[in-house]
Amino acid sequence: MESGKLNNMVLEIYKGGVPVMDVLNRWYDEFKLEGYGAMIPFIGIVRPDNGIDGLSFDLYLPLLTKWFEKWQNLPDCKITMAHSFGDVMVGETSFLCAVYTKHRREGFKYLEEFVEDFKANAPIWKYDLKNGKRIFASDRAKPLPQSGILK
Amino acid sequence: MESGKLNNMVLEIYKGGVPVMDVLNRWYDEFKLEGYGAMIPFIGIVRPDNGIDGLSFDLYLPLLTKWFEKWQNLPDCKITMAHSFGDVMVGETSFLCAVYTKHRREGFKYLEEFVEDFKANAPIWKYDLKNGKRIFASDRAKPLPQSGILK
Amino acid sequence: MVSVEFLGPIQIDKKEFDVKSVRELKDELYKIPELEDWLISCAIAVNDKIIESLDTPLKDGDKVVLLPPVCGG
Amino acid sequence: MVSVEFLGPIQIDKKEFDVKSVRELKDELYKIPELEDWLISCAIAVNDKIIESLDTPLKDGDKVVLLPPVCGG
Repeated sequence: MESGKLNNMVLEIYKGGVPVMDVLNRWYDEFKLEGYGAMIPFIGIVRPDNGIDGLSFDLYLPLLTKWFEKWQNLPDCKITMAHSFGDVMVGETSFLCAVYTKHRREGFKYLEEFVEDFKANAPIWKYDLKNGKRIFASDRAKPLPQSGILK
Repeated sequence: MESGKLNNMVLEIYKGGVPVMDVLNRWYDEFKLEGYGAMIPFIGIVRPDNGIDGLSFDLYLPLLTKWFEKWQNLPDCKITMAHSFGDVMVGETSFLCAVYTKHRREGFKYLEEFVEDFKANAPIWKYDLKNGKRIFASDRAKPLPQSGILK
Repeated sequence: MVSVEFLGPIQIDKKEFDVKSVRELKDELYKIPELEDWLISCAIAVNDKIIESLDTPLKDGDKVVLLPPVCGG
Repeated sequence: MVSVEFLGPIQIDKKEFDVKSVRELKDELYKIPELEDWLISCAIAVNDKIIESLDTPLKDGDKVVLLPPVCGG
């Protein structure tokens, strides 16, 4: 596990599947007495779709860290995140995050905003693992919002 | 732990705090290979507010079970839930649920709908534990939608 | 006789009433001073089904519960 | 020289170019046949900051990365 901790940031990057319960357990113990009434994790599990054996990920840590840092200064919400690189098999988890808020309603809001922003902007690339091959998941990939200047 | 299992229902009732990680671990292991791509738990933690030592709960299981049963026939979402009765100390969890969906978006939607319905309709009563006393949390309680016929 | 249970914070023991409808039960309940503040905010279940009408009939052996304002989670 | 790295699924090794702006770099990149399909959908970062203009100047030692379409989670 490589851990990028910049001003109290909690971003964890794992080679292979995220050890979901270990991480959640640690996060829960760390934050349960800080006055947050709601902890809402999101657990992204690799589905057995299209006959894949798993997924694989590349990520670009310098920009991932910068992207994540933007979510670290909310006045009323804390967010932690873990993501895999390399191979993650069916049934394993490649993406885990959790939002911590005083009340539930802002938690729902921030979780959705965060995950949608993650999907649109995190510099991560996904591949299907199928019959021993690593195939870019081009059908699920979306150009970054700032793309297109090389047209 | 008393477990009410009616047609594949997963509702768990605990005396005292919900053992969050044990329960989540079991749920995750049970559902991770069923094709759900998103598992979104909601963890309701007892906050150290107003100088309380904890909260305490009464619940009426026959109607809680019936209420929960209405959430067990969604075509595209599974929901599991655990709740405490009796005393739950600050930092412990009194309410835990999780939604399981193929894709994230319906997961966000169902989680919020389920938790709001739970808050409005689940037959559960909350008390503050303060200086050894159990005081009904009347400021947070809301009449059930069907109340008022005895006016 | 109809049994009536008072749930949650209502500190009154279970009682029995000889009534034929929720409307008749209502009149009996208003005779209990400690209940006065609770009644307007309670929902009623008959045999574990929440009812919406005072005209709901009651018969011997029915089980009524009074549900004061809730707050789970 | 400016170093250019191709991220994710673009199977091209890091290269160096003698260019003074992203516009000049663009012309060089279009000379690489394997890149053709990627260029229109890539975002560009200079020294780990995503840029939005072709007129962004480049200087010796700058580090450019090309980011093809993403899909995390």
